[in-house]
Amino acid sequence: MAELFSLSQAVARFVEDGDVVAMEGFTHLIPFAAGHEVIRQRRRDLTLVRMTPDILYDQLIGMGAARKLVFSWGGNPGVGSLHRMREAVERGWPVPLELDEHSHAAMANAYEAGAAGLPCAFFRGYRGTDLPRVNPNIKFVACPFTGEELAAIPSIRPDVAIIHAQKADREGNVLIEGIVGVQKEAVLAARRSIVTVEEIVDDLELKSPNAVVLPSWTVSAVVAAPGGARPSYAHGYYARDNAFYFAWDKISRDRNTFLEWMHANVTEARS
Amino acid sequence: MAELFSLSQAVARFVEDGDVVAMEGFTHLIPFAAGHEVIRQRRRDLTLVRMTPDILYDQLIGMGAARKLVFSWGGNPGVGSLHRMREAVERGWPVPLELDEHSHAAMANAYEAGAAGLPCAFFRGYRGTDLPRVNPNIKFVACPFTGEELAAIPSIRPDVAIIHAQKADREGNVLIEGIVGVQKEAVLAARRSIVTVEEIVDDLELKSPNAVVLPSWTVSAVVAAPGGARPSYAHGYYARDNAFYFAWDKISRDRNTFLEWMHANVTEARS
Amino acid sequence: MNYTTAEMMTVAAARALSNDDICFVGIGLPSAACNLARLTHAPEITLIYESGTIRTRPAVLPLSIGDGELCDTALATVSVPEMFRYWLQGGRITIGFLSGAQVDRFGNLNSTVIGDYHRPTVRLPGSGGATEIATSCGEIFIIMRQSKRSFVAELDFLTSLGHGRNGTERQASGVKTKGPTLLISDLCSMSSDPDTKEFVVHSLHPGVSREQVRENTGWEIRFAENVEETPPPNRMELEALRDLNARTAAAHGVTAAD
Amino acid sequence: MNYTTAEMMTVAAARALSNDDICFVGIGLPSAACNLARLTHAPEITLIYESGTIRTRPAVLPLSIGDGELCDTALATVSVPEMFRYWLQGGRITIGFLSGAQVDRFGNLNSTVIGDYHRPTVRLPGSGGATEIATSCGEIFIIMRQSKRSFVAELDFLTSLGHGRNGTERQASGVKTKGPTLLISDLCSMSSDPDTKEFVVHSLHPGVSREQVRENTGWEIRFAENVEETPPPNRMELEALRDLNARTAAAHGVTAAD
Repeated sequence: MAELFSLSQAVARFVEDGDVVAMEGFTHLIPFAAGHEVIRQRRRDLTLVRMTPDILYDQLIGMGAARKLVFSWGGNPGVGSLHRMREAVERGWPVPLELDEHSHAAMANAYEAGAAGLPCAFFRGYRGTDLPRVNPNIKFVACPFTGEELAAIPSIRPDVAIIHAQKADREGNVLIEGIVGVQKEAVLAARRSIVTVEEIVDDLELKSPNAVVLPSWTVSAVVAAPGGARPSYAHGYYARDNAFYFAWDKISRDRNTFLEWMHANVTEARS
Repeated sequence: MAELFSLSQAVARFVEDGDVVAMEGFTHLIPFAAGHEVIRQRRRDLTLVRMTPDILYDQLIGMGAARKLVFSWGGNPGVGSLHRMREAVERGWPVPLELDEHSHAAMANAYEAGAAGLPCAFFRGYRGTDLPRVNPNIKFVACPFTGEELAAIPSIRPDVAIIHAQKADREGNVLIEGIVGVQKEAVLAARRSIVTVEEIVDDLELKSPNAVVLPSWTVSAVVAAPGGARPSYAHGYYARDNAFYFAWDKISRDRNTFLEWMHANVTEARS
Repeated sequence: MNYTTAEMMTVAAARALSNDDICFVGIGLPSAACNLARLTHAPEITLIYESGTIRTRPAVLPLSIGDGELCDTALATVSVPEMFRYWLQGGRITIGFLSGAQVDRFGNLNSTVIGDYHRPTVRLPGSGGATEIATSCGEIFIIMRQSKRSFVAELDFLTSLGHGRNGTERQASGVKTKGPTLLISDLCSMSSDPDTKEFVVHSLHPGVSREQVRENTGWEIRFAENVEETPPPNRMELEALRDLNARTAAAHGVTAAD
Repeated sequence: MNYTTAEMMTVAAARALSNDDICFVGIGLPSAACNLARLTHAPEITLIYESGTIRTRPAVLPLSIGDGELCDTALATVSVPEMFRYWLQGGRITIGFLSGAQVDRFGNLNSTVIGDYHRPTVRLPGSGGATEIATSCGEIFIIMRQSKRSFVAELDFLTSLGHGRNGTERQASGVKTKGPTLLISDLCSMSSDPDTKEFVVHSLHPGVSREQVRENTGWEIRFAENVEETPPPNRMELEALRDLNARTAAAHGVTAAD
């Protein structure tokens, strides 16, 4: 059963040094508030998993929280590179970053397989490309009926999944709406999970019997964190702060500018 | 792009003798009207696929339309046996019925794999049971990372899928709501598809961005067939006629009573 | 209050469930027991039906696994592939509640055929969800009417794995979940012996003799060292069950099968 | 009307699309071309973004693949695993529209690294959806700015399979879809030779010489027997594109990258 926590309590209790952590969100509902709390609590040696690492992961990597990144597309969408991620990969600053790199199809299938309790995911992919040459986690298996070679990769089973959603009720049942990405799968695939929400309500007032819902007992901690996805957006609540995504390019180019910004806006800011 | 058809036109055009046909519906939204039209047009040698064959398939089998049944649970839910199916299996009347029998997990995964364009489905199943001994379509494959043995069965790729849904718009986009079963997967897995609907509307008026929708180009024919799921039910339109399910037990026990009922209520009835 | 053996069976099964359980519920006897638990001592129990309905709270018992009532009263309804992949196989269910046409001493179940598979004497409905419910849920409770025809020494067909035909196959084949731990009939309650995995009678329903149990069991049934008497249904339990059955009969327009 | 080479490129790409197409759309140049087609001659085209948005009709170009505008104007939005399983891998897309940092003569693309994979000179974003878009869509259109740095003889890394490093690997490895058939740059349009699978220039954009194309291509580029001149953007096309870009810039609170 999900319990209600403050953000600092939830991170203190459910995120440990060395954990495999998936903070998911596909442009939409990126859990910035929770990720910043992970930075404030100075977690180290994390393996960060995410299909589309963007600014939040750039911040975590630049602050030295991660030793490994599992991903399929890393960039500041529509703007350019992630300078902190590139510096960690290209120059090992502030700590070297190991990469476990996939395609979107592979990671989406690996989350799905994780949620489905399977040890690996099978899909039609990677044919004729170079990633299988550099990533030993990509194998091929023959269909026992047709002989067709299918790609296989280990399922994603994070120690902890962290997502942001629109709302939860007081029992801890969570509604996710709009571009739902792989957030439901990330939570179901993980051993522990933290869900920050825009608001906690008496009744989810679901408009469809087929709404995307995480029932209370699949979530470890529910945290009220209004605005917790900013500068990303929350469908029905607020829009994406595109100007900030452009601004990040300048902030993050230089180590010192980056550290100053993080100091002023994250580590010394109240959660 | 889905075209609008009358029921008789749709069946005439998209259902052929010898086809593999999946008429799906999980208690809810069973496509009785379309199935009855298949009987009226005297299709033969069909391979009928359905997780939960119930009265509609009992009628098709009793009328001699099928030579094979792919299924995972065959019965009149809450009432008892399917007498026509049993007589076809046990005594070959009116024609012998071959069985390709699975578990629900297997068929649900096989539909999912069919929709996903895969040649087979992988899942954790069938361990220690007798079905793999009598069904050569069940094999086991080792996970290339952990060595765990997973079950594999061929994906379901019907020649034609037939389902009933709540509504379609004039472009042929379809909304399914409530207990959605494997209907979306059946349509996406099939080469051709017929969707009967309670009503055709100007605007689907979706209440959720994540509603279960079949876009127009995934459907071959859309047919207005109000009440087309009776005696099954349509969420938001009408309730299940449970009394008829009980009545069917008596109607179907005896060959002649069955044939008379079919004559009076299906073959001589207007579509 | 007087009560029937069927009522005793359902009440005994309901008592085995708690607020913390996440139950995968089959139609018929399991559904009655699970909802009775919800309507009495376990109002927060989570019930899941394979039609995709999660945390459902039906006011009447469903006739079929996909009745509208299940969807109308559910927290959420998912597709059937999702139900079997994320929810059942995903290991999110604590208790699977099964029944069948035949059970053996190791809790293996048959719901496929009586007689030879290819030339059956009786063609039963088949597995439905049972095959993977039996291996994916944390543990399995079985509820069945007891007779020599249904409690058999040797299954005609093994649809759902209990502890295997010799009691050791489940563990040997690498299945990690507990399997059948409890079997409740209209005569008694049995639990699985931790060593042999054989079902052992630990409680006789009021008025039932050991002899009666033996006569209705197809194998040499064992009894626990201390066999208790099942407490009879109390007034609250019986009233809740009868109200549920009455509402169900009225809703379905017929007399319920039980 | 005057126009830029970037505008010519986007207009030429848009023209290649029709009402019947089901397009899997990448961010940036592909997104501009696909939406321009929708706003001009192909109003019924179906656009799908990997964020799960199906048949979307954005009024402004998304900055990221999961912008709210895509969901708000879509027929439906599905989860990302469903998008990649049922929609892309399921074979329901007629055209995948890709770009990359490097392309070779056989339409193979690199969006992973410049230099050695383990010690890259430039770490690019990576595959995203591209790897499986390249093999699962009916055919692939590529849109890229042309230069010797981007149109290379040998890719540093093969992220997305075109016709393979020798033009035959695609078919040899059993991939059934067509692969790259069209490449549109700011200088010209190329199509895949049916035999050799090599990209051949079939149309030069107005004012562009063969020499210019050669100077901006890292391999010995071939020209079709009859090379046409691409019709310049007409007024309707340019106005639609400029309106779209203006709306986009206003919505994002910044000047668009192009």
